[in-house]
Amino acid sequence: MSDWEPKIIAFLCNWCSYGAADLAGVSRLQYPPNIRVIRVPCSSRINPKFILAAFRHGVDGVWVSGCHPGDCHYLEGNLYARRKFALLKSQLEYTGIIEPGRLHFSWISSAEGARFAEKVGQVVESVRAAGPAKHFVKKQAEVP
Amino acid sequence: MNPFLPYPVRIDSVITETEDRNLKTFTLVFINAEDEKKFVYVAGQFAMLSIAGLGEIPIGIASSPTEKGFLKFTVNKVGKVTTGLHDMKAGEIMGVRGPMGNSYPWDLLEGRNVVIIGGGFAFTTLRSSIVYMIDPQNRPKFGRIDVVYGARTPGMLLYKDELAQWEKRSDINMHITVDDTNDPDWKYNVGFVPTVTRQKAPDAENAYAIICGPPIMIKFTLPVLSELGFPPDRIVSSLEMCMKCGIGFCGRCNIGTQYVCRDGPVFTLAQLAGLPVEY
Amino acid sequence: MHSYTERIREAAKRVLLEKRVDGVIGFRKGTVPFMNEPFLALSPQQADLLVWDGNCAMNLANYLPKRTDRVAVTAKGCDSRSIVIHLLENQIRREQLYVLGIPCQGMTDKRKLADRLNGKGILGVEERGDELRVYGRGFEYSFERGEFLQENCAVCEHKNPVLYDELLGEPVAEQQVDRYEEIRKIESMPPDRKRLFFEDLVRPCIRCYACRNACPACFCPTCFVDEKKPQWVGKTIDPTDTRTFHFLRAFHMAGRCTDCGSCERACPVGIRVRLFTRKLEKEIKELYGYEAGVILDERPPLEAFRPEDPEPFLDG
Amino acid sequence: MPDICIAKENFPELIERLMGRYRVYAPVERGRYYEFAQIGKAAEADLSFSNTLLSPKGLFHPQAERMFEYSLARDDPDAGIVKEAQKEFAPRLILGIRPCDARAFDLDDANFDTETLKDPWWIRRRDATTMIGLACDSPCSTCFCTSMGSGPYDTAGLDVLLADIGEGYAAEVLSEKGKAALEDVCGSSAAGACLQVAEKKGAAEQSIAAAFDPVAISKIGMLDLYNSPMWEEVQFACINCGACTFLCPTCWCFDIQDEVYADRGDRLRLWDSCMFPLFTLHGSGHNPRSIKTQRVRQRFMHKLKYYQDRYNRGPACVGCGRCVQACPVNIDIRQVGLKMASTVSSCSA
Repeated sequence: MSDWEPKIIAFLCNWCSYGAADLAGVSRLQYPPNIRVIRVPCSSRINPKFILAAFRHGVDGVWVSGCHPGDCHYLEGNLYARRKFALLKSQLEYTGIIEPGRLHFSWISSAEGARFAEKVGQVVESVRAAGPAKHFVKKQAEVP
Repeated sequence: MNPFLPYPVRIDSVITETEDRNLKTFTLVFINAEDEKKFVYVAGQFAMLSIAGLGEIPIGIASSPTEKGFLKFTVNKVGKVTTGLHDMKAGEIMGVRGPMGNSYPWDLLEGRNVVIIGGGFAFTTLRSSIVYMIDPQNRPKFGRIDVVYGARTPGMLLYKDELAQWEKRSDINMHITVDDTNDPDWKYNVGFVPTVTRQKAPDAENAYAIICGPPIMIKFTLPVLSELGFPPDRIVSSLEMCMKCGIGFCGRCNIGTQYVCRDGPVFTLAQLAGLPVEY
Repeated sequence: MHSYTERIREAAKRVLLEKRVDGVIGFRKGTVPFMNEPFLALSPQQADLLVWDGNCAMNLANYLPKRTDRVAVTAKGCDSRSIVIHLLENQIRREQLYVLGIPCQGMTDKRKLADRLNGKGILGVEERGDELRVYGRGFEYSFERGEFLQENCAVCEHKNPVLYDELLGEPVAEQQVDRYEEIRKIESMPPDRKRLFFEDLVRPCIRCYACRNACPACFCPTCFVDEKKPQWVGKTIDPTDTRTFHFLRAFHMAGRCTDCGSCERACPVGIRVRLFTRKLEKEIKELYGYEAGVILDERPPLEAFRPEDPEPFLDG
Repeated sequence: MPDICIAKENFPELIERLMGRYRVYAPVERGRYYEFAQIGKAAEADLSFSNTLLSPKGLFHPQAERMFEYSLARDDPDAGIVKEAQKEFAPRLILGIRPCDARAFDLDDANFDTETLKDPWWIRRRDATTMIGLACDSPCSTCFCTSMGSGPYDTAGLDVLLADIGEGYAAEVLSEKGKAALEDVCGSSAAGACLQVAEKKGAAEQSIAAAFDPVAISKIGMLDLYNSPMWEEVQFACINCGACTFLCPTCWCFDIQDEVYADRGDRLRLWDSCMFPLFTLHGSGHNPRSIKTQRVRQRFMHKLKYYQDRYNRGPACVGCGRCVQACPVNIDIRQVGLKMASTVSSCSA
């Protein structure tokens, strides 16, 4: 148990948070290595199916990061996404599919490398506190 | 014997058949020699190709029972399993389950003239049939053999080397055609299969026609065969259906009372006339 | 005979004879207690088969998408709201529709009655005003129908159709009720309890998709459960698969569900699937002040935004 | 003809003894419904049930079943080779199954147990199972077993049939398996109960209304039925869910799916339904049954016509009425059967 490290999928918007990850990298900022990045064209590309699929496959946490509202490359993508995220997070916690602390959202622009690195740390710590995901992981179908 | 359990096979070779790279021929070799002995098949039958982790697909057997030591399947890339198969390489392990279905009616075909009409990638079990019939042991059992085979372009024809060899033989009359070509070296026919069939007008006397191809080709060729004098009970076709078990258990491939996997896939036109048009 | 039955038949015959529509979608008398069958009357003669009573719960908006003809449809409050959603989502054109609005007095819940009778086989049921008479081998009871309304009807705030061409009765009184008492109870459970609660809830699921298909708002050409590349949800009855199915099914209904109760009524194993959709309904009402299918000129909430929308999903 | 009578007060003891030799499945109350489940003590079995919500077909043909398993690990020499999954087929006994449901297994044998091809899991479960049926004395209003060649006291597919005679059960032993199950039972002679059982049987049969005549359907041409305009009306209400097929004791159609979990995987067999468009969808996108009318027609034609024509052993329906009860839109097979039976044949078939 002691050597368990949280595994986190990070869906990063190509136009901002992904750039922020790059900036954090070239700025030699340190952050925990627990995230696996999936680049998406916009935070509104996130379909609830993606997040459920990630948890089903056994990740301990999911983090979605996009542009600040008002700064969307496609003008309004993240404004639509906000409503989806609000409902998605409350519904996932309401139905007990995930515990609080496993699903994170943030807005980080491509200029905010330091904030990116800091946020990774916060997400990792939060997921670490939630512990290894156990309940919504499909290991093998429970069938005869 | 569990009829759902595939025989393990190794992919011996993979050949890209067509210029669009969507058709590949896989030569498979049984890992256990005794399995090959159990896999006794006839031209016109099919098998379920099994890929662990992806699933199974029904594919017509393209090799002939006269060819020993391997099985050949030509597979079009359409769905999840076929795409996965196209990504596989020689040496990899997969599975084969079968043989399945009836076959072309070889007991009825003996002593007859045979007209084979094929289009596009539906030429696989027809290849099996041709190789079977022109085998020196079998050739005397059949009369005249005519083959009309068409594809969109020369690059879309399957088994090009073999077609060229068969063209040179005197005991089989090849009528290869393409819908269109600007290849100056193309020395065969140009035109759709129904047209070429009418031009070559194979004699219906004492003859059976075996026809496999896209629905549109079949639709326009059947009237030509009628004109030439082929009665419905001497026109034979092979159907395709979504299948899961291949042995008549899973229930999805029926046309009326008939399961295409077990009672077919080969039906005469006369048989199909008595069934719902649900294929 | 229910007073609406006569009016529906009269209106149906009239619109058919006037050639205003090609058919009338309503209900015909069912073959088992508490069931009527959705029915398309194509002639005045067939219109005489149309009936109305407390067993017309199936949401008839389900039969409208992709129609090319002109149809009349009997619509309760919830049906009419689902029709509004269809119009907003371009599933049918308003010109094709002739809505026979029915102020609804609620639908009977056969499961509640079965519980009251301890599973005794009910052979027949009769409605006389507010009275419900049920009988079977060696028993006959009379109940007040109001006690046996479907749960969604008991907390319904839109009994009267919101859209119609003709209203077939006097509007009924609307009620103000607390629709979310049970939802709040679940919200207040600790995470583990919530998980166990919903695991238990969907455990009997046999993946027959009756809930999905009974829903008028379900009309995707390819449902997410049928997608293969990639396959988002397994087809087994493993808890992870059934929970994924129910979660995503409900989520697709966010802002579009009118709480008609068809899903719950259709479920052959009695899963209370509205516990998923009602939470979404509550959130949407609280966050965006939106109620599905009530206003014709506002996009559903997930197709819209306001600059000042709250961001409760952000950390801290 | 019953062979022995077993007093109800001795029945729990009998169940306990059976549990020593078999895994015993019996109707168990689950809130509003009953289901067949393996019992851990005699008191769990509740024979006062009417029938189970789901048919017991899952005991032989589970909704999801692991057929094979395989490794996908790169360093495993057997990777990619599909192997039999280990399963248990220890003797088991189903207590209290209704005659209609037991007959359904006989009907499904025509599909799974043929001369040339045999479904290994079906066969092994059938072989391992002894079925003690319980005759029906208060059939539901939706029951129509007598019209389907079955009945509340039907013995088809059973090893023992129990009839409730008040203070006890009169047991009719129908097979060697049944004899073995009851070998150490001390009961009294059933001679005195014969008349009572016959009377109850008559009364139960009388209480079931006639539905439609499957023989009439078998005589009408397949294409006449297939092309009948009736299907347009029948299909209208259908929402294409699978409730009817999943609750049906005779519906056997299944799907085969591979599931991968990291470096290993399973090949699963899962219930499927002719009501789902995906059931017949070709890889190419073509679908021979793409519209609802075709799928609704397939279900009824398969049960009441194709099966009859193919196997000449009556319809693939036992008249349990589950589909009538569960259909969310009240499509009633009894009405559909009547319509089919009155279809005009274009030729004397």
